[in-house]
Amino acid sequence: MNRINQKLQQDKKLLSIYFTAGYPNLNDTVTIIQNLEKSGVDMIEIGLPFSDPLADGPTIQASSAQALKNGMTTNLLFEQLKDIRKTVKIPLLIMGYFNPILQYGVEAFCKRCNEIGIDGLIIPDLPVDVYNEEYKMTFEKYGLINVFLITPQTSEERIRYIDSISNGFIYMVSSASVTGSQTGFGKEQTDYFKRIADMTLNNPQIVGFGISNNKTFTQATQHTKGAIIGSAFIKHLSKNCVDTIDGFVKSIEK
Amino acid sequence: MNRINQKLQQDKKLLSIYFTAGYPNLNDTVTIIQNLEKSGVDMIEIGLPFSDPLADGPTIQASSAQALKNGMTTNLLFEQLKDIRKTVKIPLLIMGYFNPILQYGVEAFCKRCNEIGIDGLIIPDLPVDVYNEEYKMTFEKYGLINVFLITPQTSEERIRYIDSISNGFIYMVSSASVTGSQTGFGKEQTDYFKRIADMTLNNPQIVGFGISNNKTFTQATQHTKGAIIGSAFIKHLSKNCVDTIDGFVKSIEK
Amino acid sequence: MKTYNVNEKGYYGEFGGAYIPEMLYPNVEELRQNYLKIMAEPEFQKEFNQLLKDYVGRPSPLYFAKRLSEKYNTKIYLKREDLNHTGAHKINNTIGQILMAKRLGKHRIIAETGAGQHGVATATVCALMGLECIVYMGEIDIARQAPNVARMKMLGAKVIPALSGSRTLKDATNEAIRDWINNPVDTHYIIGSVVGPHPYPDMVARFQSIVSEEIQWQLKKHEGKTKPDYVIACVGGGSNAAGAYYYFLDYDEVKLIAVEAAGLGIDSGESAATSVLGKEGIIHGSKTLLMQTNDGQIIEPYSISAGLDYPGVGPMHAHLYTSGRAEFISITDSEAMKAGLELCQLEGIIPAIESAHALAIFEQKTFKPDDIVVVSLSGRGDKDLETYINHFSL
Amino acid sequence: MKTYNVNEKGYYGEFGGAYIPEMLYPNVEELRQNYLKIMAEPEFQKEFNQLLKDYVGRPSPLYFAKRLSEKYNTKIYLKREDLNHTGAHKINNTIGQILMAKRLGKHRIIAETGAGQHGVATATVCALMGLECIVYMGEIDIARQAPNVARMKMLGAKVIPALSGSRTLKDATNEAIRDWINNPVDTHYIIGSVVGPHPYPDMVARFQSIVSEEIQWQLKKHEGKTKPDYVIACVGGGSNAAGAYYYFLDYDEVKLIAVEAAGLGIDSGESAATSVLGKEGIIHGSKTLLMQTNDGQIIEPYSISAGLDYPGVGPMHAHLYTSGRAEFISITDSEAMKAGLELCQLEGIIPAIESAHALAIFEQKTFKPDDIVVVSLSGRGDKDLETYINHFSL
Ligand SMILES: Cc1ncc(COP(=O)(O)O)c(C=O)c1O
Ligand SMILES: Cc1ncc(COP(=O)(O)O)c(C=O)c1O
Repeated sequence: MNRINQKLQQDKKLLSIYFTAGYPNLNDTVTIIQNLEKSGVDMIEIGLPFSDPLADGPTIQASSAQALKNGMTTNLLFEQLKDIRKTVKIPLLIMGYFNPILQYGVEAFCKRCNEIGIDGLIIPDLPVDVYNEEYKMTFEKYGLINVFLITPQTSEERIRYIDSISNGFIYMVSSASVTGSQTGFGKEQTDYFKRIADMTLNNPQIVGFGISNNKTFTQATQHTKGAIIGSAFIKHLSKNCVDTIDGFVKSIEK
Repeated sequence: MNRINQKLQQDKKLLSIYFTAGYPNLNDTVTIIQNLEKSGVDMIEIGLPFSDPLADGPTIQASSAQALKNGMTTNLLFEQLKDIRKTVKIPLLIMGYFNPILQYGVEAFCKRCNEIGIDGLIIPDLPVDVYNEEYKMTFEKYGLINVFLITPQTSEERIRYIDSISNGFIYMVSSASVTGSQTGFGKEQTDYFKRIADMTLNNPQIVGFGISNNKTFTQATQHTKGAIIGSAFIKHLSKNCVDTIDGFVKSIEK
Repeated sequence: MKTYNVNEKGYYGEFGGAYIPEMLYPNVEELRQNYLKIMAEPEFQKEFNQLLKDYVGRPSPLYFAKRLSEKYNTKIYLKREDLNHTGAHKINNTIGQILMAKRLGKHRIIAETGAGQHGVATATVCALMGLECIVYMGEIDIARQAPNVARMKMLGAKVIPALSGSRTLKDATNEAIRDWINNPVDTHYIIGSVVGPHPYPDMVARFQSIVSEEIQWQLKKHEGKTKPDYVIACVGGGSNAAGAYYYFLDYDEVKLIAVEAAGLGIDSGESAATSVLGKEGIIHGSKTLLMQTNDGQIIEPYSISAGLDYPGVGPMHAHLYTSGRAEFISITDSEAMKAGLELCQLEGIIPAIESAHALAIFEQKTFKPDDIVVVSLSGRGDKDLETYINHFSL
Repeated sequence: MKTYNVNEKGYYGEFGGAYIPEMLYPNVEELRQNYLKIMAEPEFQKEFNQLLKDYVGRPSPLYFAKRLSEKYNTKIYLKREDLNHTGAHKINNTIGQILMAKRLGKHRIIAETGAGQHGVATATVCALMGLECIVYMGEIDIARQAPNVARMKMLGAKVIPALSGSRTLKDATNEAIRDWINNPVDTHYIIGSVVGPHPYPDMVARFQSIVSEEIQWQLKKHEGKTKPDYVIACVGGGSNAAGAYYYFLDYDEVKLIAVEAAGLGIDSGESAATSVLGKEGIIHGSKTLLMQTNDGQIIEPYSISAGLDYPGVGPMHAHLYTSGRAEFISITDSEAMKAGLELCQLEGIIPAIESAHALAIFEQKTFKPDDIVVVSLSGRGDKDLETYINHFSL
């Protein structure tokens, strides 16, 4: 059973952390992953940087640009990760835009992920139907879970459809917005979390976008299985060294 | 008999000088006229300054602008000239654009000229036909000679027509150009002077535009009755005081 | 029958004529004797109309301005001369005159310009015909209409600054006339408005008359009738107004409104409202109304709009004013700027500041809900962007 | 039968589709389901055509460029989109999309812009309809197309600089997409070219197809036939080309030439010649050809022309390229500038630098004397004056 599915069965609210590979320094990738696991994080999304991350806000954009400037490439990331499973046990996902994956070759990319021990992919600009028709078999062949997004605007019908073709969790975008653009959750969002929860989907939901501290984490996970922190963590890294990751994670889960 | 006609009967080449009233100083008018007469000039054209002298080149334009700035007005000019005939005997003409005369009132203007002892008018933008139909009687009533211009482009037919309604001299523009824009006469001009001379008109011709020194004066008057100096004299005044007029005039007639 | 058109002698009532120095006589006379004959030639007509259509982009639309009409509770149509090639009505005239010049055998073209629109329109037709082009433009106008100066250069014209007087349109015209005096044989002077000696005012009005010719059939399509209740146009020299009025002149039921530039205000001493402040006189070869001192010196005008910054008005308009055929209204700089911005934001059209003067009428005068009001949108405001942006601190 | 048009799934051959984040799905899907239906409504057709005629000034002339034709010894017709209101073909699309947006109940409009022409065209239609308008524009483009920035401000639009990446069109597009993600309910995104996720490329091409629709009957009048031998257009995203090609796509006897910006030269590393330098990939929601590293990172393009400074090309054009239906030619900055100046001085028309790329073809390729060559003169050069003046030190 895929590490993601195992993790999802645990009876706890999951904390997942996103970071951009190659940021702040080109070779921080493994250290960050290890430190995150040590601090008790449940799951990690390794961002494959892209030149034009159109679903991301300024923080992740800037970290991606810096990572590329530092020299990050798809090959290098795989190289850095090749021994990761010798030390790290928690589920690892790669989150990236479709074009770099397409250029690498979707099958080659999936194969390499499988070899390394990556558990899933999040590709925001790979549409559900294209995945379903063209790439589902490849993903499954290499044991990769593909994670789809839903937003407050996604229709109930479409949510059920997405649920039907998901086999891990659903990435629930807290509010329709690019990453990093929320400062807290209001009634609208919590109603939305509850509405989805009440749909009793097959796949658990993990909330992303706008989680930055213990308060928003608690709100986000009241009706869901977990939450993902991205921009807030990148911001932390931009001001503090990788040794302080533990403090950051503890401040969320306190 | 009008002083102009008397002067034209003299058996000599006539030197006529144009100056702008009110330039260089507002009250130079009378002194300039007196000095010109003393120096042996035959005829004087007193320029009534106009804000928009469109047939004049930069030198006369600038002198007109300065004269207006100094405070010259039609009334003031008449005031300055009121006793001129007590000291000055040579023909005096006023040269000015039509609009200031129109505003003064053409009849009032002619009357005032007559009272003062002005002998003629040169109004470059009063067309021949308008003069003929509307103002001829008034001019004649006040004993004023109106002087018309011809240019190298004026047709023979029109020259004969202009000759027929002239009663003093014809102002022969040396070449089609605004004042002050020639630097010497070539074959084209002398051919033109000769061509007109060969027409044996009723009215003698006096050449204007482009006469600046003894050489051009001599060329211009070879086939004509005389010549008018304007810009060159203004230029002289702009650099020298009114006491030096004698020297300027002598340099032309030497 | 009363007529507001020119008579054979070149006069509109008591205004007009050709008060020119003898040096200009051969050129002006040649034009006078030939212009009507040439314009009537089928070959000329064909070439003129073809260029207006394929090159200028005529007919210019008669656009019903819905939101502006709603705001002022009347029916406002804009005659879109701003859509012409080069951005103003001026090109109608320069196309006509360049064809005229060619038939008269001229190969050197001069022009004066204020806003630069006429200069650009002249440079344009000279490029089109491969003729040399010299444009005189006041030093002040060169500064405030920089885009048009750049356009003239691109088109291969030589732009010569007029440095005398107020260094605006009047002085550029003086310089152009001086050039013509100096070049009497091979040069045609393309005057940019219904000013200057006869036959210019009539010739330019005829070339611009296409504007009201089109208004008639366009209005017929929109409203089922050929005649509006009002025709409104700004007046610098008066060419866009002449074009917009032309076929309505003899129909008193079509009310004509001429809008002049009041600058900082009629009584401020900084204005270009010729009809109110002017008296009969001679300017640039024509007897007309002009702003002048008691002594007959021409007063330096002022308007924020380079195209209206002129101390005279064409003789047709002087006659329309004294005869009462047209109503003359003055609009200040700031009223015009406000109206210009309003058109941008209600209709998505940036008008020339000249044209904005015409639009400002709606804050001054109330029209009936079913009045059909045609406004001559004489030009677009691309040349005026800097002035607008600075004025409103955008 | 071969077709070069879109299929039901939103693909041109293998290019196109809608590679969008889920956040955009509801909006894009709403559009996809409705655009053809809405466009087919008689009421929509009527309003669209009326505005194209009375507001935009269509039909734009098909002008036989006599002197240019003489110089290159062939028959050159210019399709005069430069005469449209706001000065380029872009307005055809924004008129269509604003009517679409209104019918979809949107009241906030966003757009990206490169040259600023699409931004101005969007700001214009928003003013016309009284809708809020936000335009994203690269910081570099804000500097090099200043007149258009001023125009957008006059029209009441908010211009937001894109500060990331190359700070040009690509980045402005990213920002616009981010805005749309953030405002999924009340906002319509008016894309300015035949790029983006399906149905945008097809919708924009349909709105621009008026260009070739007119060319057909206009050419019939001029030459007695509806089909030219060549249609030439510059390609940034490809909308003016799409419009000019549209009705000729399925007629192989009409040869299509697409002109891309070679910048400082194809091999200089400073270029925007997508078809030559690009590989299949995903940009802005569409699978197409784009300039990218081996790693799939998008390369920052370069062209002197802000409207061609884009690393991708619409999926229709990617297909026209790979299928060989259109010939693709690259033109450098300096070739384009020279062709632009030549048009000024031979025909009195100042072209946009984008359009000047299309005109530069005549120095590259020889046509037969009786070939009928239609060039899409996609816009006027008023926005580019400073660039021209500096380039030629005029
Ligand atoms: C757009 C525009 N409107 C009006 C005018 C004023 O000229 P006229 O009164 O001859 O129409 C100008 C002059 O440059 C102009 O550019
Ligand atoms: C005048 C002009 N032509 C061409 C283009 C390029 O766009 P497209 O390739 O979509 O026609 C632009 C873009 O701004 C433009 O302004």
